[in-house]
Amino acid sequence: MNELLRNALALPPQSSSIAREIDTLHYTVILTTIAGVTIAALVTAVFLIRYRRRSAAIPLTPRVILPIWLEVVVFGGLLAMFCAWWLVGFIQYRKIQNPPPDAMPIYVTAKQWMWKFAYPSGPTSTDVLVVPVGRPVKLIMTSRDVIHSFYVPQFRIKQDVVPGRALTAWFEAIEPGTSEILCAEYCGARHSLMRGQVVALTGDDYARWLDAARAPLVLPGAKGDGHGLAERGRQVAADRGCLRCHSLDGSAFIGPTWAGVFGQRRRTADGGEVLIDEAYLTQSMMEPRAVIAAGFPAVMPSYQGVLTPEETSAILELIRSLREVSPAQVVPPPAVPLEFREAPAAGPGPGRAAGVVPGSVPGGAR
Amino acid sequence: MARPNDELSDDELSSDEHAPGALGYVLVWLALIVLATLTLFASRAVTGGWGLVVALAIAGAKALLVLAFFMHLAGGRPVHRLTFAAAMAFLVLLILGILADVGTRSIASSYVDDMGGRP
Amino acid sequence: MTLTVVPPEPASPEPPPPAPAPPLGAEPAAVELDYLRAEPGIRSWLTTTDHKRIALMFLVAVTLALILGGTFAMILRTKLLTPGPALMSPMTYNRMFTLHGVVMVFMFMIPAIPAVFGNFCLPMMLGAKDLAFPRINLASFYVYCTGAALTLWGMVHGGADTGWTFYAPYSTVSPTDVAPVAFGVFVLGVSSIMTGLNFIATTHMLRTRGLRWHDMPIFVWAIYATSVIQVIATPVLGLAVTLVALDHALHMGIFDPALGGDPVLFEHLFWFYSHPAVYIMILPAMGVISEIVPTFSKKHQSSYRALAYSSLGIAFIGFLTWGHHLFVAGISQFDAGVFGLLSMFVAIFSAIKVFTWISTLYRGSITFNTPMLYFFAFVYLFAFGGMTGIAVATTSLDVPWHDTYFVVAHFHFIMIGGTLTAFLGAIHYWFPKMFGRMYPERWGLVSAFLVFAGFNLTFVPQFLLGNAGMPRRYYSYPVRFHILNVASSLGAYLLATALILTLAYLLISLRWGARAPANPWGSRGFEWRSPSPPPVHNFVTPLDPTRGPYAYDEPPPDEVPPVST
Amino acid sequence: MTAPARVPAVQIQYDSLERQHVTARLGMWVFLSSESLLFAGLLALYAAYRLAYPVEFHAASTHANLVIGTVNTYILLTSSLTMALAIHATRRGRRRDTVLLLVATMAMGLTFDVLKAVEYAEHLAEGIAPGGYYTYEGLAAHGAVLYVTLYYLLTGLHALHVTGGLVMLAWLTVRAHRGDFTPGSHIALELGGLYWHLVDLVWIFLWPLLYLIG
Ligand code: HEA
Ligand code: HEA
Ligand code: HEC
Ligand code: CUA
Ligand SMILES: [Cu+2]
Repeated sequence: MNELLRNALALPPQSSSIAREIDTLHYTVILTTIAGVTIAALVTAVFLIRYRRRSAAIPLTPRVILPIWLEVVVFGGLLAMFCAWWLVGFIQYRKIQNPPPDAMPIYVTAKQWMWKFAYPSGPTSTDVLVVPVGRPVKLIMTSRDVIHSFYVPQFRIKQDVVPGRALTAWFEAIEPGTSEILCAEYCGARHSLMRGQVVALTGDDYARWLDAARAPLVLPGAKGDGHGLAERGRQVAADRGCLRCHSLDGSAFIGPTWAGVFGQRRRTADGGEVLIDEAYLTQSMMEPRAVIAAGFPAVMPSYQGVLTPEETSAILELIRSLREVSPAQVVPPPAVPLEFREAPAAGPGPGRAAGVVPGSVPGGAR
Repeated sequence: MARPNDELSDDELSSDEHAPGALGYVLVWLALIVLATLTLFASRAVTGGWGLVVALAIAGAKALLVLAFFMHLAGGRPVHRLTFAAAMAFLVLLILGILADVGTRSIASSYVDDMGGRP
Repeated sequence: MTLTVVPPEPASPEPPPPAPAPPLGAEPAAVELDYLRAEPGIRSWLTTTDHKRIALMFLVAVTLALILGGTFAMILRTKLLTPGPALMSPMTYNRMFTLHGVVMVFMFMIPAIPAVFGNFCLPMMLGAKDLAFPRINLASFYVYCTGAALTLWGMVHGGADTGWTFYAPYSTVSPTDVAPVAFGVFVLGVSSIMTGLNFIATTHMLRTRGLRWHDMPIFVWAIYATSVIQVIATPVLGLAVTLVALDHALHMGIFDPALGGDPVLFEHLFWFYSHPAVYIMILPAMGVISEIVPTFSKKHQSSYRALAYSSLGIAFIGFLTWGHHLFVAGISQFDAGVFGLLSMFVAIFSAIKVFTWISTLYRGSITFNTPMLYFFAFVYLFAFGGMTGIAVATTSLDVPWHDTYFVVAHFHFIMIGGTLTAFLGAIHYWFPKMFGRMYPERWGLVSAFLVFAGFNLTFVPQFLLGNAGMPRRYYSYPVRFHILNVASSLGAYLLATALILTLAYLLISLRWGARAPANPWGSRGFEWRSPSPPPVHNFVTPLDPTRGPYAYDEPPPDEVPPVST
Repeated sequence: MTAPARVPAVQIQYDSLERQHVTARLGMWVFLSSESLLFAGLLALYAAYRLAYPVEFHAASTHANLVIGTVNTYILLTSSLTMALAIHATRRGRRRDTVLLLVATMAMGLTFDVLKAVEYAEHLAEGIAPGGYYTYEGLAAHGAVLYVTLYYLLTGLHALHVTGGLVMLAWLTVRAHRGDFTPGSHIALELGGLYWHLVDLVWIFLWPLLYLIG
């Protein structure tokens, strides 16, 4: 029954743990709609035929007043049905919106027109999200420019990705295989090409993939814009005098080092803690006084209006690229952000390579 | 709903609405000035969340005075009161609808909290 | 193509009156010329304050807007025949759907029924000689033209690509020229407010002696409720688009996250207007249907009060549901729950209307003219479109559906299946009154059927596309969506053909149609108690409202010439 | 509005001049309702951002010029009085008083605008400018700049209304001087008064919201 209806309604496969129940509600609502509307249309048709004028003259027609109890029953009943749908829907919605506590976090950064994923254990990837089957995954998403929307039809999830906010979505893939990621909020010229893939792997494969991903980062780096941008960031940092106070090698000068800080938590002077991410770093550049790192003087000038957006992002990329550098190591050249690129295979969009994952066969081959 | 037009009394049709008269206007004005001054002091005396409540309450009182007497809502046709009240109701609704959202989630910059849990 | 002009079935067999003579049904005392011929010359038209003439000018304007928006739609559909790049660049496509949305919503749909048929009929239905503020009425037409011109200029001058929703922050950084289009929308909004204001004042103050609120035709209630929304909600839209334009031009940054702003607040402001705005589009259409049904079934409305008050109910509750466009936009779950629940309530009022029309047919004496076929299409398409609205208002279901073709299909079902259908119904229904000519009934029925068929072929596949996961505003799409897209495009061509056919025979019958009697449908409606076309001041003898507009259980009032023997 | 000519004529659709005037008044109220919703959007933004940034809003509001703000409040309140009295004078048939009171109202409106301009100039000189133009160093931009932008938008929109009101008052003054308004028929003056009071009404709320954040 489920399969029949799913195919009749052209719904994609149910690849996440919540898909099935959402579809069940979907069937209920749509079938009721079709039935209700068909009945309404049929009744109309029957009346149109049954009460058509048979004489040339216009007869007087009776004034029919509907009994009030009938109206109350019909509309009360309808309202009750709608409210029941709302109730079920809202319970499901809460479920879709609130990730289970043990979900594995993955960080998603959307920008025109690509998806970047960062894993807790270090690796990053573009447009290809690799997840383990049977384990809830929580996506913590933000955007670098405009609003995008993370949509995986097979998982029945969608969440707008809003700049300046970290919104979450979660899912649990129930079988190995790939599913398409689509951007569902209009975001500019290449909105329709902002697609990607989720690759769900079984536990073993996932572990193997992780190992491979964590291994020394020696992938054909020339493509990623991270490298060039990070280089540029180094230039900017020197030109703008950042390096007078900040180091790239882990040593503390006047200000904190930039090495190995990205993704860490920073203790603040007022006793709190913040996560060092793009937004915090940007804020530190534009309004250094908003949050003061513990143990450092509040001396850094604001670079609002001084750094161009392009320079700002170059520095961000530089600091990101230094995430792997442990504060003890001294490393030029900077680590290249990991990007898995192999045979472009069935690319999700022209011009951009789809990732294929080392150590596994994506596409539900098992 | 307003009453059907044919029930409009001659009184309502006369262009002279029930106006307070010159002395009345001056008294209303005095009250407005007093209230304005009161706001000024209240803003010093009452701070925190209540400050806003007091300020808005006084502003509301002043607005009512202006509406009722300067703008003749007090003696005018009920439909005028209804019209403006409806507008105010929707104004409040807009604000409430947005606050119901913003007040129960985090807005732009406070999002760092949400990012918790990252290793 | 040979066009046979068929006299309407229930039309009176009397010979049409000679050309310039006083129109049929006029008392001998009336030597007044009808409003079309009263003062000839372009100038007298352009400076007229006669609500009927202004209505006609609006009719021309919105028809042009419909053709323009329809042309964009055809271009969109032609592009979508191919999954990959074709025909135009992505940016051109993006501008195209934006302008399609903007033109259709702000230049066609919102003024369509109120400014044309509301303008024409409201004073007549109240027994008034004109609207309360005729000059504001004329001004609203010129403001409309200014806004339209601005929008069109912005279109030529680069064209916005933000979608009709202008979401920040994209709209504030878009490489295209957003400001003129946004400002054009603002000006169009001013026109809409002026129209609404006029209708409210007219309804309150210019009902003819003895016409009480509960004797007014349902259409007036619908227009009145619409006007309330127009007056209350439109300023908020004006403000929201102005902020976007300011931001685009001057970087005001009120929604800019870099400055601490929150883009979702723009969405709140936009939908505070635009959700009620969808009721600006549908309420007048419901009003039209509420006139057509009793006329052609010769029966009193089953429940006058239910129809009248449900319009107000939709207008008011409609203000409380805007958040249902934001379920996945990042609003709080609390807000989503509240707005989701309230959306369910607004549906009840629509359901009340649908069931009331259907039950009005019961034991009627029905003739099946073109407007009736449109009514049938309306019931089916609106109910389906509305129920899919309920489906997307069900919070969890909207998560996969949001911003997919399912939503596109939902609103085209209501806006074309509902409003455009009612607009076409209205134009056929009031054509004799407005122009004093009959349209060809047979052609009317055929093209109404084609519209219905073409429409279903266009938009039913889009529901399936949405289910399958095709997002909207997609220039290129994965190949697995190909077949359904081709079906939809073919349907669109059929729909366009049917509409062009409609336009063609209507234009032809303007000149060559049979002369229309005062009341070809045998309606009891007030506007039919005056000659066709009406004299400048609407009625030859003052309207006597004692016999109501739906009193089909009583013998007809005397003014109406006897119809069909 | 349906501006009556010198000799007020009843338009064709009305049965009496009285009804025409009552209708005009209703129309004006509908217009004022619509107008106040224009401010609603900005007020809603204000509410949302103030809820999100209470501290920043407080800090930023201390930079507003309370003296000018307060003086302007008294000025507008008083101009409302003179406007009301001007209509009262017309009702009593005192044409000269009407003109004088209208001129006084205009003078106060003008003073309001001038003071506002002074205030703007002061802020701009300091770098307290809206949005991306904000360069003031004494106050971290984040959050505070939203207050500043809203300050400009709200007071700017209001000042536009004051200015529009002034144009309208000038026209009314000319007509009053010409003697267009009689005790029994002065609808244009009345509507103008309503509009002017609305401008006052808006300021009554803007003042505590922008200048007096406790
Ligand atoms: C005229 C226009 C119009 C109308 C009247 C409606 C009416 C409704 N709309 Fe629609 N809507 C739009 C135009 C309209 N809409 C547009 C343009 C968009 C997209 C905007 C964009 O993003 O670009 C949209 C989007 C939209 C969304 C957002 C989807 C998304 O983006 O994710 C939602 C969500 O709740 C929604 C809900 C509703 C509801 C609940 C109604 C209700 O009012 C419907 C009520 C009617 C009925 C319920 C039918 C009557 C019922 C019956 C006859 C009973 C049938 C019988 C049985 C079942 C027994 N609409
Ligand atoms: C009133 C509203 C309205 C109307 C009538 C239409 C009509 C049509 N629309 Fe549109 N549409 C919208 C409102 C409307 N649309 C909106 C708001 C959007 C969202 C935009 C956005 O994303 O921002 C949209 C988006 C939209 C899309 C999605 C684009 C995308 O997301 O990529 C598509 C795709 O198929 C589409 C198709 C059509 C088609 C085929 C028609 C056809 O029905 C058109 C047929 C009409 C004609 C061909 C004109 C012929 C007319 C005459 C000859 C005149 C007859 C006149 C008389 C008889 C008086 N529309
Ligand atoms: C005068 C010294 C000085 C200069 C020059 C300087 N900074 Fe800083 N910076 C500091 C100090 C001190 C801190 C820590 C206190 C704080 O958080 O404000 C800091 C903190 C930061 C942080 C937050 C880092 C963290 O880990 O918390 C960033 C990012 C940053 N600076 C970027 C820059 C950039 C980019 C430039 C140049 C364009 C720059 N700084 C120039 C002194 C300086
Ligand atoms: Cu990103 Cu659309
Ligand atoms: Cu809606």
